[in-house]
Amino acid sequence: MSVEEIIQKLKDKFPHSEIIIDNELPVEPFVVINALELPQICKFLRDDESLLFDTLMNLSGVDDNNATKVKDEEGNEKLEGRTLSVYYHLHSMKLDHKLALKVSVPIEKPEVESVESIWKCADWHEREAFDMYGIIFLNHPNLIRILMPYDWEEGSYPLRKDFETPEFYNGMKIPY
Amino acid sequence: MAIKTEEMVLNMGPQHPSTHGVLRLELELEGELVLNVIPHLGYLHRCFEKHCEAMTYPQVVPYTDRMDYLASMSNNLGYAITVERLLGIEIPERVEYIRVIMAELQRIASHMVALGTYGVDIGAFTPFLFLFAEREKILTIFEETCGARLLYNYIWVGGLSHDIHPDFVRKTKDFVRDFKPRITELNNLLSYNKIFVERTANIGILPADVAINYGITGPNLRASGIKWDLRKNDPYSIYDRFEFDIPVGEGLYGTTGDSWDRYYLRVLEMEQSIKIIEQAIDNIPDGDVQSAVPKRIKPPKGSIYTRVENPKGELGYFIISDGSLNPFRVKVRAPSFVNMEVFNELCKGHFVADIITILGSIDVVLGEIDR
Amino acid sequence: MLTEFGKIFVFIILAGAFVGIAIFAAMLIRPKRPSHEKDLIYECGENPEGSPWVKFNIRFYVVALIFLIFDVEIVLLFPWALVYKTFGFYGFVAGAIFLLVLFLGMAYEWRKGDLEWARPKINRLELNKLLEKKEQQVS
Amino acid sequence: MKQYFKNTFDALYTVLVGMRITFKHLFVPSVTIQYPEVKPQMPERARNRLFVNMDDCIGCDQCSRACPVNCITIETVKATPDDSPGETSQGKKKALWVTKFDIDIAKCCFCSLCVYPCPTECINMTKVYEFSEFERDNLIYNFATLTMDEVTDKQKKFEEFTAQKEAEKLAAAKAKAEKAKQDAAKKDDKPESKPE
Amino acid sequence: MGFLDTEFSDSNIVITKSEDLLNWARLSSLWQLSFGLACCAIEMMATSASHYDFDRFGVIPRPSPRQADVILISGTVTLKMATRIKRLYEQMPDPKYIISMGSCANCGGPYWEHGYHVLKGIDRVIPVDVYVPGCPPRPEALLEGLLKLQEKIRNERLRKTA
Amino acid sequence: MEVGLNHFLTVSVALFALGLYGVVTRKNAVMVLMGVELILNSANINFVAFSRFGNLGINGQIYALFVIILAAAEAAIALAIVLNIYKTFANVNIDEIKNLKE
Amino acid sequence: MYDFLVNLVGNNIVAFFIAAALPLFLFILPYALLAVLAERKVSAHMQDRLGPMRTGYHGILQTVADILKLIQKEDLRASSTDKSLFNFAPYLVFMGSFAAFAVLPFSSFFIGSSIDVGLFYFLAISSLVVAGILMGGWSSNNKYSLLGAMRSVSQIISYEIPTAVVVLTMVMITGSLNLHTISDQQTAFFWNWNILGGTLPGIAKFLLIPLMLGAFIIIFISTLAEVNRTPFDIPEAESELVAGFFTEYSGMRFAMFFLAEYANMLAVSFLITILFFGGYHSPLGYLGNTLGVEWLVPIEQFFWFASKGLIFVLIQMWLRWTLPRLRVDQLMTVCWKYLIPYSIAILLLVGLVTLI
Amino acid sequence: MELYDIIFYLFAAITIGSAIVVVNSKNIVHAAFSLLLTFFGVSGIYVLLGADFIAVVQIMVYVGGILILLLFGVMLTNRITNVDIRSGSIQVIPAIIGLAIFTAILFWTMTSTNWKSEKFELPTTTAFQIGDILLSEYVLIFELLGILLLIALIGAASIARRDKE
Ligand code: SF4
Ligand code: SF4
Ligand code: SF4
Repeated sequence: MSVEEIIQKLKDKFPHSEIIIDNELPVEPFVVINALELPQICKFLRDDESLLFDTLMNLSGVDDNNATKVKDEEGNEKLEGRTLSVYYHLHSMKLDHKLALKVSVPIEKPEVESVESIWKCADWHEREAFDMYGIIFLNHPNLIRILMPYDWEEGSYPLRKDFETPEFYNGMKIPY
Repeated sequence: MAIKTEEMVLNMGPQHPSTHGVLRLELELEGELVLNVIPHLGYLHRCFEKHCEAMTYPQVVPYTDRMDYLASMSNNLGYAITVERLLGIEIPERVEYIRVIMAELQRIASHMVALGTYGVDIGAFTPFLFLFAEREKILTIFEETCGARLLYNYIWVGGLSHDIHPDFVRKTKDFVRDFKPRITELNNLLSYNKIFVERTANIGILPADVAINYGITGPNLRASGIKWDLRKNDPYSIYDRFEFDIPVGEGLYGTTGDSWDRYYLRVLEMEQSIKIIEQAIDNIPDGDVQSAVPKRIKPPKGSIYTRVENPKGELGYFIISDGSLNPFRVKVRAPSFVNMEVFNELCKGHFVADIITILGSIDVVLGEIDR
Repeated sequence: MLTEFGKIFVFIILAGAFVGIAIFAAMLIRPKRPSHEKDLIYECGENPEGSPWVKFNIRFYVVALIFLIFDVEIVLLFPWALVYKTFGFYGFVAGAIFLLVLFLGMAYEWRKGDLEWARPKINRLELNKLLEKKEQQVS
Repeated sequence: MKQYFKNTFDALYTVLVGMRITFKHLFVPSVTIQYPEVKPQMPERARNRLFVNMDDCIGCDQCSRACPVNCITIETVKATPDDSPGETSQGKKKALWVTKFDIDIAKCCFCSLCVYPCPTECINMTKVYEFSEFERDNLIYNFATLTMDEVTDKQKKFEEFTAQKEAEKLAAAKAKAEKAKQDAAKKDDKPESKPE
Repeated sequence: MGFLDTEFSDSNIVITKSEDLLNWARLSSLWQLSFGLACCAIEMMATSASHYDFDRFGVIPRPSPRQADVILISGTVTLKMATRIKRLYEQMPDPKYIISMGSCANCGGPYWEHGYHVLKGIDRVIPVDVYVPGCPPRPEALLEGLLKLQEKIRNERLRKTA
Repeated sequence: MEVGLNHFLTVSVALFALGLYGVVTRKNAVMVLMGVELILNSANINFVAFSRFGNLGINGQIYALFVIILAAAEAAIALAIVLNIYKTFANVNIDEIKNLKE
Repeated sequence: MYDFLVNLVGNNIVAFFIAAALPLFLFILPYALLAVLAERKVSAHMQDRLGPMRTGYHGILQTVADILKLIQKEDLRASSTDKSLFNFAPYLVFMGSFAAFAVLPFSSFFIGSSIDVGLFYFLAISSLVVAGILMGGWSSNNKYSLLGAMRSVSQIISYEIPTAVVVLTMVMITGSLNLHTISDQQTAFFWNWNILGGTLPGIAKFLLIPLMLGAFIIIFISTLAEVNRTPFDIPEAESELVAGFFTEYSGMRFAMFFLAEYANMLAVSFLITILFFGGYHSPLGYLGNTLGVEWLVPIEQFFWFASKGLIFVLIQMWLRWTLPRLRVDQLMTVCWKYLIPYSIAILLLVGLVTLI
Repeated sequence: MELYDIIFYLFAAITIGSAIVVVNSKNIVHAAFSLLLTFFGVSGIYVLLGADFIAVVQIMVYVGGILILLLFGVMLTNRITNVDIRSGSIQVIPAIIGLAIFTAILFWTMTSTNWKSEKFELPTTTAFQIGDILLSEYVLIFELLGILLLIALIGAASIARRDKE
């Protein structure tokens, strides 16, 4: 099934949700959906007879770094609207079609529903996204750091674009 | 059990002879029985993705080498294909052929290490050295062509760093010829050995449905009986021109999807790789390998997810480009990372010794898990 | 005069002395540079969690138990094996019966599964159940 | 029961097969290269320690920019025309004094990305692989041929030169200005003179 | 107080000879802590495999640090790993040696600039005896490093250096 | 004084006394078992000593052999029981088990 | 030789101390040094490599260097170990393995002690090793050590049963427990060896041959397990338990364990030699006898004994570098479900055959 | 003093000394390991008494079997890390008094009895004798012992296994 058909199907199934196909980018279209409806849609994607997305190929967090300068009432410049996104690449082994999903959440409250219960392999991917971007996956059974040390500085997420390497870790100098 | 044995927490690794690097496993034991395995990762986290964001596109290639350092060529290939698709460029035939041969040789080399270290895990040291001696031949071939033994930086975006060495074809043919009897020897020495079979058959059975749900790919998935190989099912490069089989696990000595199947599947895959090499080696067309290498790689804005069949499984690159010289985001779907997730599930209820067996049969590379 | 056992005793003493001397010699040469970390137990470079001195698998105990009984029976069989020929067939039967009793014990253990190391099969069902439960939570 | 005997047989048989193989290998000549005595032949494309032929280097900084690791540090001083650094072997004219050309081999990842862009093919990878050191600082290789004095000298010269140039420029500018003024004056004059 | 801990103010022939003997023993039986970190570890394995054969130099891998003499830091040392390496090193009995193998162990290698999780050189944690450059160093380069280390051990003296 | 029967008997008595002391005073059931083993050993010394010095002859050694075998069987059973006690009370201290029984 | 020494020294106890020290210093230690080297060389050549090459000619001094180095190593003992037991364990292990040599007849001329229960003693004394291993493993306060010790102990004691049963079989054939007597029974040529039915008359001899072959295989396997060699080296399985029960030992104490391991290998090889392969007897008759040179015979005997024993040591090494290792439960299965039933069956059959 | 005497005193000292450790040691594992020495010493005494077979049986069964079993039992029932391992003693004083009296009586009996103490010459090896008697006079006991051991095996194993069902 092509992406358009899948979208149509999704739209039929979830009439009230915002499901946008984003193919303004030239190479690969993906579907933007709402972060909070993710599990339902994913479950539908996995279980529907004509979709059967049985594997999650990849899940990646992205720091969109798309803040725009806004002036508030007092005239101070503020950066706003920066989002973190999560991309899901799904694949159906039985029907051999693919789909990419994207959800975006504001950086102030980066909360996404976990899909760990739908595709088991999301577990570590989500932990990694949490570790690297600080995206919080709700209902994840064990959302702790995975690659970085457990005692790494709280709130310091290395793959965010504004990350700065701390000077010391456990008494060891980090920068060269 | 008459007396409830107390639970004991045993650390395996990061320095442990058989955790294949710096994996740390925290075992919850009840006597010798494993209740739970908690893998702790990140002991080799080298910030690959951060580096990508600071590099230009060609500069990323050496770093991809260092992910799955046992299969650098395949990593290069995956990255090159991804960026090429992002750029939308055509690759000369010759390059494609050489790439396929290289990737298949690399697959053999990688499987050799997997099988050899697996032997060591089970306690047989000799096969390991035999396989390493064979592997050395592949490395010599690679070295002659691109100058490095392990981390090649050979497959570039749009081409190759060097043309093949004049001796390449002959040496590869020699290798292929000599290697076949060695496979038989390996089988006799290790694969069919009763002790080995007893150690591995029916250990760590991975049923097909669980495998799919966990996103397992590569030999581990095929060992569970699913005929799924990206080279056939989602062909990239020129794999659709070659004739080869996808071996699947059959549970010859135990249940389908057990450790022995995973082990033996790699042996079979080596045979298939040889088949591909044999078909490709004589048909390398002439041409210039660097004709399509762009001077300045500046892909358009966009994102792409491309996957290739690495020796360990499906290697995916997800690249977002913002139209500048540096990638905006590179995310690697490392096969070992995903394959490792099912580990705990496989280990439950086995003995301590089986943990090693299972870990070895999954064949993980820490550089890829931690990146 | 040394008896034959005396000689064995000499051997044992000598072995002990050899170890003692070797370790003593090493003491004269080796350096001693204690540090805090050297005082720690090795556990792959991690902090040891909990003590190893916990109760271990009872299997080992059962093995020792069966061994003890067998050991004793073999002890009894040694004198028998030395002399049964002088008693002819009768002697053999006496030993054979004893052996059969031994074998009976073993057969019993075998049947009862005391010779196995219990290994629960990997519970696939449980895994699936787990998955299902998770799904229900989601929906 | 049958299985029982089969197991016994299998075990013994496969063990014997394995033993035969290892026994055969006992008489296979070993493949070992006895390293310090016998040194393996490096392939011609071997990628080991970097070498820079400073005679050819024009200090274009291409290699440094291509390096993903940033382990090449190049500092250059523009040559003054009277003190030209000469030509490369291919006859390219050098315009820069390379005052510093350090490669930190300890950081290098031997990817050889620096070799390709070099316009004069003066940086290349050699076959030398034995260069371990007791001190890490010894692994920073300085290729620049100039001594400290020369460097300062060149810098001074360049500064002088620039200063001179500046001065010249200034002078020129001044002259120009003057000239312009004069011209203007002339212009001014001209109409004056024109009627003459 | 063992012989190796004493510092002789002057050296006589007995001391020098026994020093030489002990040094010879130490240098020709360097047991290595079997321990691999990253890509360099593969080359280390290749070094112990048939083609290069570490065993020729008397190097055999020992899994326990208690029985090891030399620790080969073969690969990238991350911050998470550094403390463990330090502990492993400390748990080895004296006299002990370290070979730092590969760019990463020397100074962070290709990761020195952006590697927020990479220790820039193992010498920040433990004292290194020999630095073997390369990425990865060829097995021969590693062997050469080993020879260098042997050289160093051969020249070790108990005598107090003025 | 040449070493004779009495010397061996003295050792045996001492061992017996120590074994008894262990049985009486130790709290831990396994320790009690060790005391019992000591007592059995002391008895064995007696048997063997008498077989040497008395008129027991080779019979004395046979008895000793039987005692050893019985000791083995006893140890096996007793330890099994101790394990069972432990299983039920999570304790092998005899006095505490007495309390637990009610 | 013993008498000679008595004459020389004048006191028989001192003489025997020397006589006992002789095998230790003239045979066991050089053997252990050579065996370790041989192990490395054999394994190397099996794996197409060379093994130690750089200490002495083709590395013959390698083990000497190893020992000299181990002497220099610091003796580490973590503070939470049980100090006294930790220190005592190497003594026990080494004593146990060395004491076994006391009853082995190296030649008709040199026998440490020819006690009449020699064979039985040989089996019994290994329990000292067991206790030592348990002691070392437990006192180390290390999980790997303890697990390794547990496994090791249960493995050794389990495999003691098939060993003992086969030994029992041999006792039935030879009617003696004295190793010296057993060796002497198999005198003259190799068809008198027990593996070929011994000196039994007529048809019984031929009936015995297959049984003896079976018995030999069983005892070889079980002694292999008793000395913790591959495929039964799970107690020190590197890939699981780091180094087994001596994980925490360093320096000279570790060397003692190491030495004991190789001494054990040799001891069981000798046992097999004596039981099945004629002990110190030459398979082909003696040069000394034919030449009429009396003093040559014992030397020849010693040579045959040592070489037969070393052949088995070599086979043990050969196996080690060929086979993977078993798992702990399989180990028990092999012992209890295969070796013991087979050995008991052989015992009964032999009993019947000898009565013919 | 003859060598025989010295060795006797040595073994007697080993035996009794280690037995004292066994009954007094606070650490149960230490106690068990001292038991090893006791058994060893007793075995030496057997040798001095000319019972070589029994001596070896002593080592084989006690050291190789019972001791290991005891140790396993100890390790199975004790949390050795905490104070539990230090198994205390009870009623020490009354026990000592009672025992002293008891021992005195025993000792008195022993010394006052006029044992018929001639040295009974034993053959150099006792194993044959034991075998002979075992198969003639005691053959019934021999078989009974087999059955006893069978019962012990079954009993012990099933007790140890009990709650598996
Ligand atoms: S080889 Fe690579 S890392 Fe080394 S200097 Fe050249 S570009 Fe930089
Ligand atoms: S690229 Fe070549 S010429 Fe340019 S600075 Fe580098 S070495 Fe010199
Ligand atoms: S130095 Fe190079 S080869 Fe070695 S670990 Fe680092 S990146 Fe890998």
